[in-house]
Amino acid sequence: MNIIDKLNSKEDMISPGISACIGCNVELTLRTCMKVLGPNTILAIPPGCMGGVGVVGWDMMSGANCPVFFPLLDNPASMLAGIKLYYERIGRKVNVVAFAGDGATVDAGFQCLSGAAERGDKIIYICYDNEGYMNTGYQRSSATSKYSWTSTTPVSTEGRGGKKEHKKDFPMIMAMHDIAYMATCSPAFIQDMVRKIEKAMEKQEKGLAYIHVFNPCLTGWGIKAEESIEVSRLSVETNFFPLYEVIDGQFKINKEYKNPKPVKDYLTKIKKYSHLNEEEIEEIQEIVDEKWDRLKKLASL
Amino acid sequence: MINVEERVALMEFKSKYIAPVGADGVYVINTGDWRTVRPVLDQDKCIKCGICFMYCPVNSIVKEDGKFIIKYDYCKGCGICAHECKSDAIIMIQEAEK
Amino acid sequence: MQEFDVINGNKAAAIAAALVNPDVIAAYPITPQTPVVEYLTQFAADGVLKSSMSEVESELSAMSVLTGASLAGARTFTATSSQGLSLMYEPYFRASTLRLPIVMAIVNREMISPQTVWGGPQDSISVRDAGWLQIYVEDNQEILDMIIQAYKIAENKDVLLPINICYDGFYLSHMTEKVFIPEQEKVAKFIGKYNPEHIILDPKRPMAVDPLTNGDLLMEYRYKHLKSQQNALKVIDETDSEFEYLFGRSYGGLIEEYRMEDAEIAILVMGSLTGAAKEAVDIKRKKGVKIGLIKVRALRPFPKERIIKALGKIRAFGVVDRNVSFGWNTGVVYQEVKSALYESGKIVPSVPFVGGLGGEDITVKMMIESIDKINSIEKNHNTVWLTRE
Amino acid sequence: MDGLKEIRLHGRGGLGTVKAAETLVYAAVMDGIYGNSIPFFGFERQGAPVTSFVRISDKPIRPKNRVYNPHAIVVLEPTIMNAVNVFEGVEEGSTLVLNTALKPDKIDIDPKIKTLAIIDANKIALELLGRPITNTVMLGAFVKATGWVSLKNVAEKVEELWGAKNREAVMKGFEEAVIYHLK
Repeated sequence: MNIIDKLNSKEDMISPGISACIGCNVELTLRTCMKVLGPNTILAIPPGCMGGVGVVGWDMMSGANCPVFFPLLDNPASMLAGIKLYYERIGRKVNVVAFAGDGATVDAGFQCLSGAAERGDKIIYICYDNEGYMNTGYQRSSATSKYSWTSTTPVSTEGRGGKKEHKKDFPMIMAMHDIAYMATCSPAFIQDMVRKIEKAMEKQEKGLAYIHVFNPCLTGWGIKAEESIEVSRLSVETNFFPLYEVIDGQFKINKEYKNPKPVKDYLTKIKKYSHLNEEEIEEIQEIVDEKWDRLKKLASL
Repeated sequence: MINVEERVALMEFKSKYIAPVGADGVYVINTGDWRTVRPVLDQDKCIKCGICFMYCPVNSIVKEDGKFIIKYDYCKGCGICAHECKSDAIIMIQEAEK
Repeated sequence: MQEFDVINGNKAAAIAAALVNPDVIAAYPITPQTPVVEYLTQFAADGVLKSSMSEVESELSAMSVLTGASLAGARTFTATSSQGLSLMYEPYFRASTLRLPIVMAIVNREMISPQTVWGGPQDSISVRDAGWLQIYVEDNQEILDMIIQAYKIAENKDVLLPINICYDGFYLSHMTEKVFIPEQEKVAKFIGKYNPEHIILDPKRPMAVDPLTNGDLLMEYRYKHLKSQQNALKVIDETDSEFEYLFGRSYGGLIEEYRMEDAEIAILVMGSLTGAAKEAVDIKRKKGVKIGLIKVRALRPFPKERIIKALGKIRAFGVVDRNVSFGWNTGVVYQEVKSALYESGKIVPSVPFVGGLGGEDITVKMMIESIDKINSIEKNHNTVWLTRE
Repeated sequence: MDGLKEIRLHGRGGLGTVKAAETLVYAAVMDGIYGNSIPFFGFERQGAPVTSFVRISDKPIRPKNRVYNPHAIVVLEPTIMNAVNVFEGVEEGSTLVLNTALKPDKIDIDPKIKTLAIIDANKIALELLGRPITNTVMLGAFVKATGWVSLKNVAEKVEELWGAKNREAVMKGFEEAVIYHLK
């Protein structure tokens, strides 16, 4: 079955009307992932955009058609581990899944996630990385990329500033935990995403499966709604966010371009980088090239 | 002055749960109301590639009888479908002009 | 005849957990609770304990794993102390507001600073308003018996709240004495099965756990939570009676009264220092002082009615606290007792004592001096600090 | 047994002082009387002075306190007496069980001590166990000096914990301890 018919045949697990921003590609990512995961899933939505837009629910109503709950910002992986332990104990196969932002993953929730990865808790952890705390405006996280404007890494009136530090390379950090499965995804590459979620479902029986989705935030970053997918695609085509997976320690690059587009093509689509000068753009290009070379080396091992 | 007994009786009545759970159905926001521009699909130009279906964030495009149809109940009018369409089969029109 | 062993308090706690055999255990070692984790993992390695164990990376995760497991329908157990309890504060509060009947032993240890690892219930007392039930015990037998009772209390349909069984670090955790060990089948029969009906994460019964909730509805949940705390008053007393019927040991439920029948003055205590106080009461009784003792066992829910009743005829009382209430210059139990009495309309002179902090000993001699002080007051007295000679 | 007996054990980290205290409690319970023990709480480090408290009584024991006025003092290692005042708070008419190779007249003993048990536990432990771990030898000597718990139950628990060689150490401690009644 082709990808369109496959997705068309699946039930939408999320409430048809949630209050995500117009054009939000996280909403797309969530609906797509949940179609693949299906109704035999317990879904954790920690504080973050998807919690804020009503995916867990409101008052006495649910935001999803499957069991869904709010873990804390700092404990999604541990709560899921507990759920899974019990289902394993009673011999029932259930997908136990976190859909968490970068704040709940690379910052506050990192300790729990690292612990669950080390213990091999049999859960699926999906991080939607929109490079900051979007539910509360747009504050920096350790996933925010260098020179990004955020409300806590401001740009001076002279036009200088943004975040001074590098983006934490979280997919690599998770891969180095030697977990059962690690993959990066983009909402511009739905077929690739669907395959990786299916792979995670298969691999979860061996241990933790981690999926890192790069989701450009229209509102926080300053992107036109209709360019939501185009900018996501550019992040991959420029090697800013390469698509790769790590299966049982083997790195595999999923999208490789003979002539990757200059990272400038990506940066200039996004308002949070509008203060960047040529040198800074050049520096980001160098960072991207270095990281790509490293990934290539890992994939050649 | 609020009658405490009555008030308590009302509180007891509101939810049958003792813990905060949502089990009274699905919470739905009428996001169709948000739309200021509306996508319109020209079936003659459509090459049935499904790109619009695949990228619609709100799941408002469905495939029925081999055709792609835009449902407007929850469509927020983001324009991704029109922007991504390879064959220019979708145009965005102002809701006010429809 | 019942089987017994000669064990320390931590082993008593671990054996109690093994007798209950909960579905999921997650714990992180911290002094002086560490041996509990060691015993549990050893029991699991030996096949005595059949629980699913998670060797978590912190207390935050210990409580989080249990919250998840409990939401899936599991019976759970953990133990912690002091800084570990502080670290789990966020999921700790939430376990009660989600109404999850998790059982956690707290091996009471003083809070830093200054750096300390020794006893004192400042840790659990500081979180008394987080919605859990809290019971404080006096000896190793009571640790074991109360961890078993805890499941029956917490899982009662009129309660459905998590519960702490609190015991003093080192003074009980590392103290060795004789402890009777009940039969596993009898324990299983006593506590029954846990079937969550109020909250569950199960694809067969989809529901949202903890959706965003309006203030008016939140008030309703709080109202019900407070009510269930009050329901627990009855359940704790009843459970004590049922336990006595099956196992032959009773602790008096919410409070234990000692020589209170004709008492004119009373000393109130909590935890392991009760033994020294009872000894002092006997000594003073021999000298004609009509002193009685109340051991406060339940701090949450606070046994207001029973304390009012027990103190009905006394002319003065004192409370020995091994903790402080910052901003009040007294211990916490003293405040609680005083508030309870205010409702009875019977206002008698009282004196707060604070001592034994950070593992300091409260000796029989100190207790005798405290009783003498209580006997002498004619009006309320400022806090007396029980310090070394 | 007449009334409550309070005992203080002085050892060093690694000598099994706490375990020895627990063994006395176990023996008391098996004898049909009561006992409890509390270690002096510190960070246990090999070689550092360690104290453990034991109470034995024919009635249930309620206080969960340290021992301040012991009726018996057990010193598991001779050099402890240089580092710690083992006689602190000692009751009139008490018993001292001392690991030493010295004769009584060479030892500085508090006048409140009326019974003295001396044993060269290091020598016995080295011979029997190959290591100067004296706790089991000292338990035997303690039983001989006080008679507060039965040799049989101490020996049984020791064998359960550490094997037959240590049982032998208890016996040897009992046999070879020399008891002096002081004025």
